[in-house]
Amino acid sequence: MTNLHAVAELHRPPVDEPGPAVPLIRARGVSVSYGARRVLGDVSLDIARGSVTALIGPSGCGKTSFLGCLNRMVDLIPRCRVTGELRLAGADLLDPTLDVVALRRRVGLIFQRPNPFPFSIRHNLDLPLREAGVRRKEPRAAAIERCLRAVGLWDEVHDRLDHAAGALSGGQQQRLCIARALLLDPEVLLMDEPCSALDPISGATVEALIGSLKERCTIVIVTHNLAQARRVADRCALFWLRDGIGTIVEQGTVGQIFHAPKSEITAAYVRGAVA
Amino acid sequence: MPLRRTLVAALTAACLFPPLAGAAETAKLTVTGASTLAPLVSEIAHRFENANPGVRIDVQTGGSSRGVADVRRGIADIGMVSRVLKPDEDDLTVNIVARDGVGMIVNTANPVDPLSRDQVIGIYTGRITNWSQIGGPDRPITVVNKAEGRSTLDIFLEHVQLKPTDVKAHIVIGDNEQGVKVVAGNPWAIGYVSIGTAEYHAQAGTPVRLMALGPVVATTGNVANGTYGAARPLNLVTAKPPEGVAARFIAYSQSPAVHDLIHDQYFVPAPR
Amino acid sequence: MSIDALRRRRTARVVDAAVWGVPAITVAALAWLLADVVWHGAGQIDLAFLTTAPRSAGRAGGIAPMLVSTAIVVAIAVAVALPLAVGTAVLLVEVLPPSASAGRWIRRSLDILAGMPSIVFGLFGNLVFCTMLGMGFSLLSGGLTLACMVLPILMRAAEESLRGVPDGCRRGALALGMPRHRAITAVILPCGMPGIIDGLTLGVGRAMAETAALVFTSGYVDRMPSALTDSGRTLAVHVFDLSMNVTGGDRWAYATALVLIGLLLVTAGLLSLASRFLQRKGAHKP
Amino acid sequence: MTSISSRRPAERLFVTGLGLCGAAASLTIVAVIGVTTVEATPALSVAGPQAFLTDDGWFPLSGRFGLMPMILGTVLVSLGGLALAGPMGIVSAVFCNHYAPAAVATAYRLLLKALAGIPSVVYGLWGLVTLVPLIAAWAPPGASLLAGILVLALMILPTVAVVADSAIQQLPPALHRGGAALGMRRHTIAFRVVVPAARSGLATALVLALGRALGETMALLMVTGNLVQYPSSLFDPVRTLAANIALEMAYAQDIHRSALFVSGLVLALLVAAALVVAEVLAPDGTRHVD
Repeated sequence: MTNLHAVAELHRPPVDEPGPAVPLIRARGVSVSYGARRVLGDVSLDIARGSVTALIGPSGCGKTSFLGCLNRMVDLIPRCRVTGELRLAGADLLDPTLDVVALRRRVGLIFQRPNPFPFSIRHNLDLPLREAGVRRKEPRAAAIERCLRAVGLWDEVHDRLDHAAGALSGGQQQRLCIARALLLDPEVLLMDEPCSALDPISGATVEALIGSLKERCTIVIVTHNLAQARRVADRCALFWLRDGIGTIVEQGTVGQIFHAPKSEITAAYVRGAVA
Repeated sequence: MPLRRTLVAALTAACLFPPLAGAAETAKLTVTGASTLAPLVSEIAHRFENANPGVRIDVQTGGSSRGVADVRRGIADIGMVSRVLKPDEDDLTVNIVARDGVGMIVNTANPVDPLSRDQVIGIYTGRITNWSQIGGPDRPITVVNKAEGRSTLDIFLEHVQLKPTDVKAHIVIGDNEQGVKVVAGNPWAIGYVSIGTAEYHAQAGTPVRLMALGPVVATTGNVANGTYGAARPLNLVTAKPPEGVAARFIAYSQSPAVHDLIHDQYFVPAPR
Repeated sequence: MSIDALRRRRTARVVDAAVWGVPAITVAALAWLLADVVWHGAGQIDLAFLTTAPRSAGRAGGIAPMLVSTAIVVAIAVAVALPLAVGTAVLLVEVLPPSASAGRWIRRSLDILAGMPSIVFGLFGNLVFCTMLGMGFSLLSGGLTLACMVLPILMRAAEESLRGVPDGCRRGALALGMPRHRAITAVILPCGMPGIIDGLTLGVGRAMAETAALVFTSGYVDRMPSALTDSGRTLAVHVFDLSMNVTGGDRWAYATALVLIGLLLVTAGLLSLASRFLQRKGAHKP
Repeated sequence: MTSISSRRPAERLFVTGLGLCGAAASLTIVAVIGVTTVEATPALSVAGPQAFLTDDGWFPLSGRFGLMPMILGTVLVSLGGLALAGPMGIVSAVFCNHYAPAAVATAYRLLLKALAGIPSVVYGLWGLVTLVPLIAAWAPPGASLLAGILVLALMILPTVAVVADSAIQQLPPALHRGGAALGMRRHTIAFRVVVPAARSGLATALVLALGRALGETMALLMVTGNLVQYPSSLFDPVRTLAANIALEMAYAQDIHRSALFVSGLVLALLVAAALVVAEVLAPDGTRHVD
């Protein structure tokens, strides 16, 4: 375990440790366009270290695009352009010379559909560790056990680690993917509707897991499920389409958003959904 | 990593079979040319190698014209040519090894026998198109011809005094074996092939019957004694008069010591 | 039951019959062809046939040198063509943007290559490898010529296979902070391996069956090769020679062809086991 | 913004390697066409390129170089073979994935792969000894366009089937389940959902098979009769361009030899034309990350 931490530290570029008042993620006027089409405009948002932030709002208003900026997965989309200011612990995330590989090890991403590789469970988890340079077998095995325990999967799969990951149930697959993302001790974990492709019981298991992960990392979760946002999040940001461009209409603590919304849109959205 | 494994395997193979740099061989001959001759020369070469340790003879095919070209360019020591040399090839030294007669074949189900030269000409120029025109059953004739440039075609055309453009064929073939199989599979086909090949197949029970191309009966015996005219020479050619191992090999190929091999290939040893 | 429903049921029955009919026809045709080969060839095959050198132009003795030459030539072809083909496929699918004209031209050029007759490859190989590069008639020349021939098959199969790899795997690997080249070698290529192996089976089959390209490159010499620079006759060339140039060689041609088919079945079986093994390790399609 | 221009040296090296692979692969065709062109030049300059299209008859020793009948013969045999083997191969792939019990599918797949490895001379012998006499008994001379199409179809069937099978296997099973959930019948799912979804892979299968068909030499040489003429029916003999080369190369010299290389060049043009047609008819749905 200590070994792994050491390795993870090695791969973490030194940054100025921000004071408690400085947010871990700071977005100012972030806009995203695909070619000529602007999908996200003028988003400003602060995310504090150790918090769970829920991005809510109807489909197609740029939540996933914003998430993609945080670990630069948007780079994969041809002709995608991001402008504005976006910082992680002070480091400029939009710097074209940024080492995106190092960034993605600091900022993990969980997809809507569980996407384990079509290998064995062990190989799924071994890969990122070996990628991070953990050569010896024992620390890898230890890290795998630790992370599988963290997602509550250890007892279910420890005797069939060499079986195909694809044979797991949807919920187990998603928890495997979370374990896989946790292996490198990311500072931030991005989750893109992690429960929406799962049945309610699996969804509840994953949701419970999010609560326990709070101590390990900062979480940003996109969800359509307002009840879920209320249960897991500390803060919420409501995305909305304005003139065809997604933006944040309101942000605040869960209490503010759900009980004292300032915007009428928020009020209507929250009320409609609550009712 | 399968890719890496493949590479390792390739490298291992390369180590197991290192290039023959300065190995202990005293002479190597390269013989290229006619595929008709290649099996025979290859067998002669094996026997010659056994009698002369240290000599290695590589036989390659590619056709008579390749044999001529390779000898001229110095790529090959000896060329195999399964036809009479052309006037513009008189720069080469020719050594005949064997002869190969050309005879007509029909299916054994075909009662027409014999065929006169005029009838053959009639069939091959499209004047006679049905066996009933020459005393056979009422069946259309399938005319089998050889591809342009083949030496058996040249011999046949020379014998019947036709130009390539005169022939009206139904099927054009390459090698003798193909001719035999076409006629064996089609009772009303007619073709011409090497006599040795046809004799073998007639004996082996293939339903083909050999007919003379001319007045003399088509047998390898008559080719051997020179009475059967429609035959082609099987030659070994060299750019200069042969010397050393090449000369010895050619002499060996023309000696009685290899007559059994020539018979094995259903050719006829050339008269000395 | 309505007429419509009846008609639909009839369509279903017709289509089902057709789907079973096609493999039935294929199997029948193949059985016919194979039976022909077995009927004529099986009698000649024994252990000595596989372990001794040919005599009397192949009408006695065995085919041991041809077995070795075939294995070496095919191994060289695969060793050269497979990395090139997979590399090109990765370039087309994973690196170049789909709209890139370079990718389209590479694909087109390989498609044209796939349509060249093998005899043209033979003459090309003879000129380039044997003469210009000075390799002479050799297993090396033959292997390299075959590599050119099977390149399009391997590349197309690999490309198609990589395109079939689910995007989830691609993004998953990148989101884990794998550099792109590692995502490709550690995740995407293993995902596409079954399809690549299928292409490899086709390519090896094509290579083992090839005649015209090898007559002019690896050559006709029926001696046991002792070096990569030696000329060596492959099984398919031997089959061709026996059936076309050697009077009375038919049965031996069939016997050699039967061994060749057996060899290919074994290779295909082993490759499909390998593919199955890889899939069992994965056994999942997200 | 794509990672092609990564700053990591390992990745740059990797991409450079891939670029070299692509370059080498596409240079192969340049080299093959180059060599063929050089060899074809004497005939092209002596007779003029148009002679190969307009001359009446193919008598290269008499200076007549008409290739048109052979071009037509090649096209007819290849298209005929593809018209048979294409649908049969695709149906075979569907059969393996959606109809056959697992064991049957495994055996059938192995069989198809064995078909791919039978030397073409064996197909040719079989066609010559078995198929051609059957046709000859019905409509002499037997060696014909039809015999060529049948033998060729059998030869390229495995190429279509194996590649199509790979393509269909890679489709997500959700597709099949989705169709089933909609109450679709098996054949509707197979031919209305699965086949269209796999069309990129199926197109690849057909292109590969067409390539094999156009270039096939030995087997066709033995069964098509090799007569240089415009066929007027399926039972007429034809000669293909590839067979032309194999048939005459052994004895060809000088201009004749060079003219045979023109056949090869024309064949390459034919393949290119076929690809253009294929691209126009079915613009391929190349997918990519996103």
